[in-house]
Amino acid sequence: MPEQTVIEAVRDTMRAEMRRDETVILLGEDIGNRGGVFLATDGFIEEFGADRVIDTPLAESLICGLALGAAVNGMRPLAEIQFADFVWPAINQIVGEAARVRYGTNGLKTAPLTIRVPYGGGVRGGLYHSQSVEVLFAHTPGLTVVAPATPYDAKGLLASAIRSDDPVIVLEHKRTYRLVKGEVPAGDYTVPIGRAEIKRPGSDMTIVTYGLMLHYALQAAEAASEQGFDVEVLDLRTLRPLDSDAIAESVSRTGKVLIVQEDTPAVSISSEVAAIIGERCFFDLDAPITRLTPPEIPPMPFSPLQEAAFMPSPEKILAAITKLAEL
Amino acid sequence: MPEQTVIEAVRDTMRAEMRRDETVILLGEDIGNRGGVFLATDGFIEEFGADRVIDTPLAESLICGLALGAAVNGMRPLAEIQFADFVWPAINQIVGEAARVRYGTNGLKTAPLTIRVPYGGGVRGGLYHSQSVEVLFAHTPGLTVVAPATPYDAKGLLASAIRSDDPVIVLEHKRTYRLVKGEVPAGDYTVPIGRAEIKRPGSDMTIVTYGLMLHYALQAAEAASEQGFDVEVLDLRTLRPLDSDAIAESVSRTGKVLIVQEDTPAVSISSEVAAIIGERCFFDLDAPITRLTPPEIPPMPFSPLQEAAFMPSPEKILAAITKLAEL
Amino acid sequence: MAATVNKSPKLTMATGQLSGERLVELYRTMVLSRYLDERVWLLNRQGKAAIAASAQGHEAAQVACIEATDPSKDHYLTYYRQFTAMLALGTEPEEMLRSFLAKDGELMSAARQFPLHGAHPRVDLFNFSNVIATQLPQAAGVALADKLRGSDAVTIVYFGDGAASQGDTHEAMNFAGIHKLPIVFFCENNRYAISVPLSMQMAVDSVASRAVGYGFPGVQVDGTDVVAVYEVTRAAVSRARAGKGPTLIEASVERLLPHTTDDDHTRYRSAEDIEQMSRRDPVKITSETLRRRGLLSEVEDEAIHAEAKRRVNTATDTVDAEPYPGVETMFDHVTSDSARKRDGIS
Amino acid sequence: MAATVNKSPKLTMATGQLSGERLVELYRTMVLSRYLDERVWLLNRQGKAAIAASAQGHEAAQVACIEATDPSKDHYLTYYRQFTAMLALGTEPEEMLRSFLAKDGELMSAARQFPLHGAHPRVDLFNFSNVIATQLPQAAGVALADKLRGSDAVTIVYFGDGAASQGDTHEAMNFAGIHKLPIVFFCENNRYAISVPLSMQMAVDSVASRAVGYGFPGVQVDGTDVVAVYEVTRAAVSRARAGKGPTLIEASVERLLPHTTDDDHTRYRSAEDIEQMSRRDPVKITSETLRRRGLLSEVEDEAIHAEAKRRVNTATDTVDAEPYPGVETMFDHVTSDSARKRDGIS
Ligand SMILES: Cc1ncc(C[n+]2csc(CCOP(=O)(O)OP(=O)(O)O)c2C)c(N)n1
Ligand SMILES: Cc1ncc(C[n+]2csc(CCOP(=O)(O)OP(=O)(O)O)c2C)c(N)n1
Ligand SMILES: [Mg+2]
Ligand SMILES: [Mg+2]
Repeated sequence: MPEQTVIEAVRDTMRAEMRRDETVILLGEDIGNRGGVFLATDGFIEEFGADRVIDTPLAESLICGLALGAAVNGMRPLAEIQFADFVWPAINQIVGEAARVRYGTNGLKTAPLTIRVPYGGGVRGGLYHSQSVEVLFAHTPGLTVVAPATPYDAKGLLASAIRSDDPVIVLEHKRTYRLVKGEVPAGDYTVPIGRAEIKRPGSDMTIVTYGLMLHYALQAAEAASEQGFDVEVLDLRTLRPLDSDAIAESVSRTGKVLIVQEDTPAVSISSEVAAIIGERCFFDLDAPITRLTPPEIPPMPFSPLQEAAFMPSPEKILAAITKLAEL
Repeated sequence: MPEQTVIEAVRDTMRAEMRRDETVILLGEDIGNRGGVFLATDGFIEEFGADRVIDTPLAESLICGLALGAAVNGMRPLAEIQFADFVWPAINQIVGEAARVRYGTNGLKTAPLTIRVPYGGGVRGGLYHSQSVEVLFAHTPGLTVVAPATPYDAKGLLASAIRSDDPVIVLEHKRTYRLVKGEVPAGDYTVPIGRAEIKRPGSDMTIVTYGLMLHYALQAAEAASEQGFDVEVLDLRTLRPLDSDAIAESVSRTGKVLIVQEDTPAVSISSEVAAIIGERCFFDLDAPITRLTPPEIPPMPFSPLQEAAFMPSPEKILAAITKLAEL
Repeated sequence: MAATVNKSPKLTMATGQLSGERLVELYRTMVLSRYLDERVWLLNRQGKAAIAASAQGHEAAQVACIEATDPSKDHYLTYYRQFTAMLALGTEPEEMLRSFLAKDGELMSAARQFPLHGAHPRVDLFNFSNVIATQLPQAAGVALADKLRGSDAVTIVYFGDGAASQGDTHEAMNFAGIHKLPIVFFCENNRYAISVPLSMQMAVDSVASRAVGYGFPGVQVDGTDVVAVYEVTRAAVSRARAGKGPTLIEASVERLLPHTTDDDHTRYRSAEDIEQMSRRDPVKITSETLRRRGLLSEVEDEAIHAEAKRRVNTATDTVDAEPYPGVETMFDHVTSDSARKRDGIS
Repeated sequence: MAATVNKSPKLTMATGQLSGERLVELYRTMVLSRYLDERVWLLNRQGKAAIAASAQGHEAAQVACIEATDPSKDHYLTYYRQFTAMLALGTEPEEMLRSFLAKDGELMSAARQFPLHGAHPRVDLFNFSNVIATQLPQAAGVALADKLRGSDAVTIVYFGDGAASQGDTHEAMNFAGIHKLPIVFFCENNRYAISVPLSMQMAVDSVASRAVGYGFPGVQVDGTDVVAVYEVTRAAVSRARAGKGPTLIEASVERLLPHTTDDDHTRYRSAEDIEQMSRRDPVKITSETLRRRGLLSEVEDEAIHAEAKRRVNTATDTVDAEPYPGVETMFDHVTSDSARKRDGIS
């Protein structure tokens, strides 16, 4: 099977979906001649024309409002927010509006739109090119939120997102774009929304994670196995709806859990995972629920040593595994 | 001691703070001659003039951006978002900007602004006059979030908020405004930010809650005591930073916990409370962590029977208490 | 392209392209709207309607605007005050009342939303939220979709003078101008946003003047003049349908009642202001003009009133007796995947 | 109030109120800016500066604008491209480089932020974020505070042509117009927002035309002409200081380099476009004009260049050798209550 980077998988999937369904149109800043700041749409305007690859003015609320309006009028818009840090102006159109179109019209209207949101740190992005923005989206009924970590999942979940009749937020970790390679079948497939996946089976404890942290967790689990700890790694993949069955099954089986995320801890995905475990795995737990996250400071300092200190790393995860193993 | 409603306490506190400190200015929609849609600023424009009680254009991002700009230039702006449901356009100025002014300038600038946000349901407000909006604010480093439930706390926390050198979000539950009465000392006092309070001591289990739900929880606890269950009720009061010590102390002591909130459950305050308990109270817990929340649907239907079915109530809380007691 | 702000050329009533018969029909809708609107207010006072926003004073602008469009294909993005427009588009009084009383079978949202919010099942009219100005970027998106697929449908988006201050309004008009979208921005300027007067909402006295910055025409029109509104809207709709791009229409109207049933405008409007605006009641003005022009006799006018009253009474009796929606349906349509409901303990 | 869009009356260089000496000083800053800017770009290519946005092409507009203000009391809300303005306000080359290299002691944010973001410790200049247009409502708030306390300080807020599309820009200008705030909206229009050309950003060819809708003057000026920019800014600042309200200034400039060090503008700019804009290099234009007017000799010009080169080299040597900030300070100043730090496991 061919190997691809995440950004290649994203690009190929968008291209395939646009060929497959002419109602798919792209909206975003610099996605035309520039091909997107991450080159996700490189060559698209040449193939699909300026009608379907629309360089918008610099206005994120507009981008999402346009996508919503076009979606209720027969299109499947795929919007790009250039960096997750710039999604805040669009919250009203996403969380306030798009999420509630189906419910608020009792199904008379649907909003089949997808919003790609490159997010995450470890890229020397400082306070405004590093943020994790999943919390509010994952909280909001009516939205679907996916966060693929591998090229395979990036393709399968993006295809599912575009074909979904609901508004879907696709969180793509910027650092994985070129860093992470993996096998991607050339043909058409989708990854189901709402299903976590065990990316490494194990019996001593479960790491629950997603995004870039999946790769760090897998590295740490590998290193831990040399120390004799058999760590299972569960990749959430979808952040709304969370696959609580998969979480409960794995943690009940291993009896210990370490939740790893790049986002700051208070009221976050890790909180909800902990709550699910506290509700459903109580009688099977052998140790307190543990979390490894950055500290409670604004994500994240630009200066290199501080950025490194902020981000979880394979080493920090390994240390947390060792500590938990001994509990 | 004089009895007041929550809205009276809010009004008197704002008036007192404005008399005390002339840098306190008010910004909001309809706060001038109209006196605010909840009459929180009734009579203010007469006393303080249109310079300090500013009817803004209809633009929430503006309101919060103005407040931030005035705050870094020597004022202590107190902004009103007319209904929490309309705070989304301002997220960028609050979460993206105000929250990070101190951090992003290494303390060269501070943003002593307060944003009052009337929120919550059970008022026949439908999808756009009922929302709970605490999640993102409570997640964001740099923000402070308070949610007083009683007239006493409304006064004490609002005074703390206005005097704080940080951006503070004050979540006032609309339904409590006229419904909830309580004793309020006439003189100056503050309630410390970051401290939960045991509003009812008990030994059999802890209910952790805030806002309108505090009152329903107290009613349910009262009813439960007649059935022989001695329920402690912990009022969070501040949602960021959460008083994790108070939560851990109470739950470790009682061994059982029911978290009650009006907001939908996924990735919410209740999740973080559960995570804190899962991390800190594991060895003292006698039962799974339990939560009572509305279902995962957009808050909340306008039609009366559905609204009632959506909202937690004293009866539903009592049922959950009984169930947990038997675990 | 030259963008100009024109005072509507004809502020006096002339039949123009509208036949006398159609004019009387429009008037009939206005009268029905007025009675129904009054009834809703009353039902609120009786504790039966939780909240209502009235279109009283906006009736002429709304019927005339709809008359200039094609409901078989055009799109209407409304806000909460489009009471008369709803009737003009064929919504039945019963359906309207069901919306205000939140009764089972409510038309637009199954009573999940405030009255007249949601989507219309028979015409492409929708109003997703109470949140001011969100509909403008959405409308641009609707119009964009039509443009891309070569449809000649036109999108009409309604908003108030207060909404003009929101960033979304600016972003939508700017985009519509760039792409010459088939859209009409229809502002019902009643000079108040709840209590905030126009002078505190903008430093200019015309919303239409904004069009200059977006490269399309802005027109002010007397919103109590059915023919004038019809004519400017017809011109704007033709322009849009012909692919020539957007128009911003600003109809000057009066808000005869307080903002909603929750409001008391004597707190912020002077007695003089209230007195003056009452003189611009479009129902009265239209009646007088039709009579003066011999298009309507006193007897006919009385019959129209009587008929409206009767329809409103019948509708009230019907809907008042209906039940509220039960709870079983409240989990429907959160997402397309019904399995994604997650029951709370409720 | 009449709001007009004036093409700047003087597009040719004339000394006006600026002495020849001051003009040469401004030119000196422009040259320093150019060398330092080039150096930063080089340091990026060497892997030492993570990212940089250049002011090359904007130098004249920035020095001239600052020259028309009073740094002892005025407020400056900048965006990432105010490189020359920073120097004009007395920031040392070492301080600038420390910002780009994220070294310990960084001036504005202790290297928590991208270069030149944060707040200046000596003048009231700040730039809280990378998020386009957020500074405009903030600037209105700053100006509001001055107005309320009767200060005669003026707020200058900078933004690009792309920023003009954001809702925040509209909301801020609208409010500033209503309250006649002491503010100058200074747009550096380089006709591109990253790759998006002006024609895809707005349907009009002038940002200044927007002022009509806000009730204050909008002025276009050639941003390569130091004197012209100085004069329109001085007029706007006087107007603001006198309590007469805002002005929107649109300075037409060129972005001589790609958007940032991460960009490659040959992907979206034609060779012809690049060639043409290069002819509007303000450093060259200013040098030529000063020489033509006898204010600068060839020898003096060479000395200015040599001096700039020397300062940049010295600064590079100094800062390159400095350490990065350590991790111990990263928990400071999250909130005023340092007890609110919550350590993660990191
Ligand atoms: C974003 C937002 N902010 C505030 C409100 C509360 N609100 C409801 S209507 C209204 C005034 C709207 O005025 P205008 O646009 O002039 O419309 P009108 O009611 O006069 O027809 C306000 C402030 C809201 N619904 N949405
Ligand atoms: C809200 C927001 N959206 C997108 C971006 C990404 N971005 C950074 S600069 C830029 C273009 C800005 O163009 P303009 O305002 O013309 O300023 P210029 O760089 O040309 O000086 C964009 C899209 C951003 N920083 N903020
Ligand atoms: Mg109005
Ligand atoms: Mg630009």
